[in-house]
Amino acid sequence: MRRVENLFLTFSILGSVIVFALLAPMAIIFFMTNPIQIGEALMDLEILNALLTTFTAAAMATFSALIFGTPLAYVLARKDFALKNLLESLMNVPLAIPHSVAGILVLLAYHSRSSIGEILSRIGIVVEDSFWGIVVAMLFVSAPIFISSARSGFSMVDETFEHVARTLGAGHFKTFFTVTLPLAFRSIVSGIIVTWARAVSEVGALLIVAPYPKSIALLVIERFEAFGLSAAIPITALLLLIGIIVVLTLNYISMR
Amino acid sequence: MRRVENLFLTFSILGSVIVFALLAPMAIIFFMTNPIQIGEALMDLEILNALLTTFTAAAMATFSALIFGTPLAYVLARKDFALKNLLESLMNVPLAIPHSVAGILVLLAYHSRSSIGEILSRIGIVVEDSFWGIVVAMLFVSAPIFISSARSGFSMVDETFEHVARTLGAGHFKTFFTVTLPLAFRSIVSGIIVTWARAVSEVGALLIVAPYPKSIALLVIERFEAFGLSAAIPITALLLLIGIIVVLTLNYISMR
Amino acid sequence: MKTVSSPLLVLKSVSKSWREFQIKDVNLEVRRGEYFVVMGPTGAGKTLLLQLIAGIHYPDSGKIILDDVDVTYLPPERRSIGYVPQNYALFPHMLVKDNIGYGLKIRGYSKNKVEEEVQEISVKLGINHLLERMVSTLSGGEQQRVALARALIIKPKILLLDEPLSALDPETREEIREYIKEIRKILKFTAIHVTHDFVEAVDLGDRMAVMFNGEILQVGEPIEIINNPRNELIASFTGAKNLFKGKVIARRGELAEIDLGGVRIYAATRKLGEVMVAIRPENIVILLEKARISARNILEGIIEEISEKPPYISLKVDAGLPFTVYLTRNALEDLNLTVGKRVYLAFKASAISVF
Amino acid sequence: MKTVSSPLLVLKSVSKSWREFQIKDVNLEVRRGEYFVVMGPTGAGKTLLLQLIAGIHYPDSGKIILDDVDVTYLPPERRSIGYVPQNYALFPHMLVKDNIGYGLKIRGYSKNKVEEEVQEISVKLGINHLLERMVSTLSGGEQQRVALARALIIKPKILLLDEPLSALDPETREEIREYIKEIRKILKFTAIHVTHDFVEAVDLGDRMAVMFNGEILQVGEPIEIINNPRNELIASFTGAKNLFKGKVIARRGELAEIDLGGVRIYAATRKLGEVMVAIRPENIVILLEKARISARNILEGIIEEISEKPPYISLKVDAGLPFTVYLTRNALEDLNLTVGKRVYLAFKASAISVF
Repeated sequence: MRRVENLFLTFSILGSVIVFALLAPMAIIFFMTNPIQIGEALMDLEILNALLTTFTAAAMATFSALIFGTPLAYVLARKDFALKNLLESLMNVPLAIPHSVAGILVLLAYHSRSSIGEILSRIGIVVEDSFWGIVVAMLFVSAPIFISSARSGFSMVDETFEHVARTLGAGHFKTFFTVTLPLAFRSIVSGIIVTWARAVSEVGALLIVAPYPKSIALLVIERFEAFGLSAAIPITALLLLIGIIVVLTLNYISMR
Repeated sequence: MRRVENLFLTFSILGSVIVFALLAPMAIIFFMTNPIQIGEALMDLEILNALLTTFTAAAMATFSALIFGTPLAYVLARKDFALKNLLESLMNVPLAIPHSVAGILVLLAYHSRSSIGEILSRIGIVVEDSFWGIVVAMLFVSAPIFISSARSGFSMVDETFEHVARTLGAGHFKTFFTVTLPLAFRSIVSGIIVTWARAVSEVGALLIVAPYPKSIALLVIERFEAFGLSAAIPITALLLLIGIIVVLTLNYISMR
Repeated sequence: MKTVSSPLLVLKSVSKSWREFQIKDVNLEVRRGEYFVVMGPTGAGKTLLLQLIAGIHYPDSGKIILDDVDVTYLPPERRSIGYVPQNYALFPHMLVKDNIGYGLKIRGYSKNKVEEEVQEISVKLGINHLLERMVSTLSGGEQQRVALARALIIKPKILLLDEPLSALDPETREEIREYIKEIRKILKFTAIHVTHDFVEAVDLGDRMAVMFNGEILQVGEPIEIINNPRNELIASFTGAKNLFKGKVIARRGELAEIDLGGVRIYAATRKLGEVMVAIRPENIVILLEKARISARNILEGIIEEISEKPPYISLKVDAGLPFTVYLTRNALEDLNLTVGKRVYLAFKASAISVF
Repeated sequence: MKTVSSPLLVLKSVSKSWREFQIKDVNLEVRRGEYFVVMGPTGAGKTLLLQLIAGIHYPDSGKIILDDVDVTYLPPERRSIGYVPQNYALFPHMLVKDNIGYGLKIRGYSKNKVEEEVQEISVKLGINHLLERMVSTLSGGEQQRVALARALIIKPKILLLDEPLSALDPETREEIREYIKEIRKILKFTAIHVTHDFVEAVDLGDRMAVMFNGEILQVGEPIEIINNPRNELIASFTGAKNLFKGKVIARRGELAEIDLGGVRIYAATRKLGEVMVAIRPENIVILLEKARISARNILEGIIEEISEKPPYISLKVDAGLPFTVYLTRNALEDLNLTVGKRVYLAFKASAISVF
């Protein structure tokens, strides 16, 4: 007779508590709504506008992280310099503070009468209650994620590939774009997805920096406060679906 | 004459844009406040209460994640079963949805008139506007982080250690506690810290599930909305300091 | 009476498939006090076999009897087995002494008692200078000794060694092989030793089993298997190595006189006591008459068999012991060698491997 | 005139320290068309030396002149150097053909032109059947060939090979060694080949340098270095291996007659053309008179030197070529061997390594 493995049995029972706690809320919502309601939510102009605002702002924040974070990540992966470690740690601080605190920090640094904000406003970027405010707040809380992901991606690319490419006549830039970047591609792509999802998920910093224009996360709160729990269900189900798609896409990328 | 490495120069300049964007807001706040103001913030009874509430709730959420998530992580690391991959993906969904949506999901599943909430209320756990609500909301958004960290920690422990311990007479549980857990200790500890920090940082879900009792992240918003930006500065500086300590502690753990 | 003479370990048609490894219908008996070697190539399922005996995996079918008890589905902690895996798996979060004492501490021995026994076995195994060391500071050979101490302190019914020498450099390998022989004399344990190296099998094994593809193909004393390999596969794996067991009986400077059971040879070695001797078939010269030659060993023998061993010709020569010699066809024809012919085998004392 | 006869590559007191590796005041000249081997143990700084020549690192001091141009601080892409690192570093995100064509594509060649040249070099190097393959599906030997093609297609001034054979199994190693000789005949490139293996140095090198601890200790033809090692360190590394270069001049079945420059020996090999021959000093027997013996090779010679080589005695015997023989002291005394004595060296055709 085969012995039951007590430990795995006990641990599975214990573990299923947290599995249940995490998955039950997601399962329940799909029993409380239906595809028609979700479809209707998609026809709601206010929802559509908020979605558009959020996704565009998140995309711009992610794009900024990509444009400036990728070179930074490469330098961090390839060069050693004094206090590099401290610098990397400090750049992760936005992930370790309350999101409302992140909002205060962003507003304080970038509002239109601050020294930086004044310069920004000259090129038309004002953060208070503006689309740009959403972008900057999202960037602050999500860029560290992108930088970590890209950096670890670059670290995994053997430098020898770059050495060979250069002896073959490719300059440093050409080598980066034809060899290094393609080899770190997967990490960059999953970095982009996670960063975008983190930007979309933000509430606290947006409440401080730019409650208007209405982003989707804030619209959920508004609907909930104005019309109660049931009014928020279709939009919640819609956003949950998007979240599930994001997570499964990431899983697919890491599996390949 | 040594050639300047153009690429690293260009990339450092590009990268410094995002370094500046992330670090400037943190630096600026320390110019706008001083240790006395931060000290005064710590004497503010409302702030102290909110800090106490938040830290305790975050600790309880983290503790729950530890108690139930550790066994789960071990099972995930050691056993293969159908749809394991899907399960692991779905458990990360709370990280990929707007925090307000997470709040709606939690409230919907656990409010006192829901089927689960009714059972919980019999043992005294009501989530609406209660300390327990804060704990549950924090657990929902932070537990996935702990589970991932612990799971990767367990995966890195060679099973052979466990095999040897068992031939030496240790039962499966004793083996887990004397061999496996100590060897995964570092991952567990950094998991605890990151999970706790994530719990403290939450705003969106708390706004939905339990705006009262006042947690520190919401107090920041309240102060900001009631008295303006400057009123929020000392408390922001205080929380930023805590965030910096958390990040440096993590760095220290991973360096050892 | 029956209990004492019954085999310590019996495997009855044990089968198991796990990942890419397989054990197919294995029947095996290991006697009390015996050093039993299981030899086979990588992937033969040797490690899986040990893990079945240890209880780390359970067989799909068949029975495992240890000390007259059916342990087939008993968990490892209830079998009393010493297991030394290939990488030793010393616990990196414990000092050497805590590694060695782990099995006793888990049994609830008092701290003093554990310390005492750790001290005792460490002295016996010559590792008491290592007790306060961190595991990460040990060399490969030291790790191996500590792993042995940790497994032996619980006085296991049987000690399982998974390729114990493969992770070591050649010198340490030889040292640990001698070491195992030494501690066996002191502690008199029963062991199963898994390896892909025929030399280990011959040197250490009282008996051995040859394993291919999850099946046991032949069991017997090493010398038996060399002389009568059951099939070509086994023969090719054991190789024609002129491998003999012997004893150093006298020395003349660098030269040792070794008795191979009747036949005496000279080899350049500083070893004493029981040794293994190997002479490669390419390094034996055949003479038709005794000549003034620098080769220290000249044995008279009779050609028993001549066969093809491309690109060479292989001779079997009975010179008290069965020797294999490789020649070119050319040499064969030149010297007119035929079965039954009396010849002299000459080989240099310096061309003999002694271990 | 001067340009043509000047060395292709000159290193002038080049020093560099990088991580745990060092290059100390290295002076070196590599001639046009030459196959130059740098031999030294692991950690000698051989890879760093190649990387300085390739421009991957810049020296702390000293000069590097390539084809009469000071390239000391020129970036790698402006040196025209072919670099084959130890792990080959084939780009895993490109097909074999795109790997080979990379250097031309980067130079802005048209797609057709690139394809044409890739085809041409692949045919020459015998790898055109691999062109559509994924890099990850190639064997070690195939990877090596592709890496060579990728480096050679740009017609580099010099080809740098970093331990090109060390990652391969022994058989493939020999195959690739022959392959390098072949393609050298076709493409006539200049090369620096870094290795820790003396056999490679002797087999492939027109000239060689011996490197220890970042310093070049001796430069010269391999045979020169064997016969006159500048110090004990070099001597110990080159070893007394009775290593000779030769040519197969006739065959008798499995037996090849090899001319080692005057001295002819027989060896069991199927090789043709230029070969390397090694006879281990332990495998040579000394006879005082010619006897009827199975050893195919009996060379007459005179003992030139007798020295201690614990645990043996080492004889240097001039038998047309300098042979080293190891004996036991016992044999030495028995046969009454002294310097100047005429002896016969006997060794079996089957005991010779030919490669």
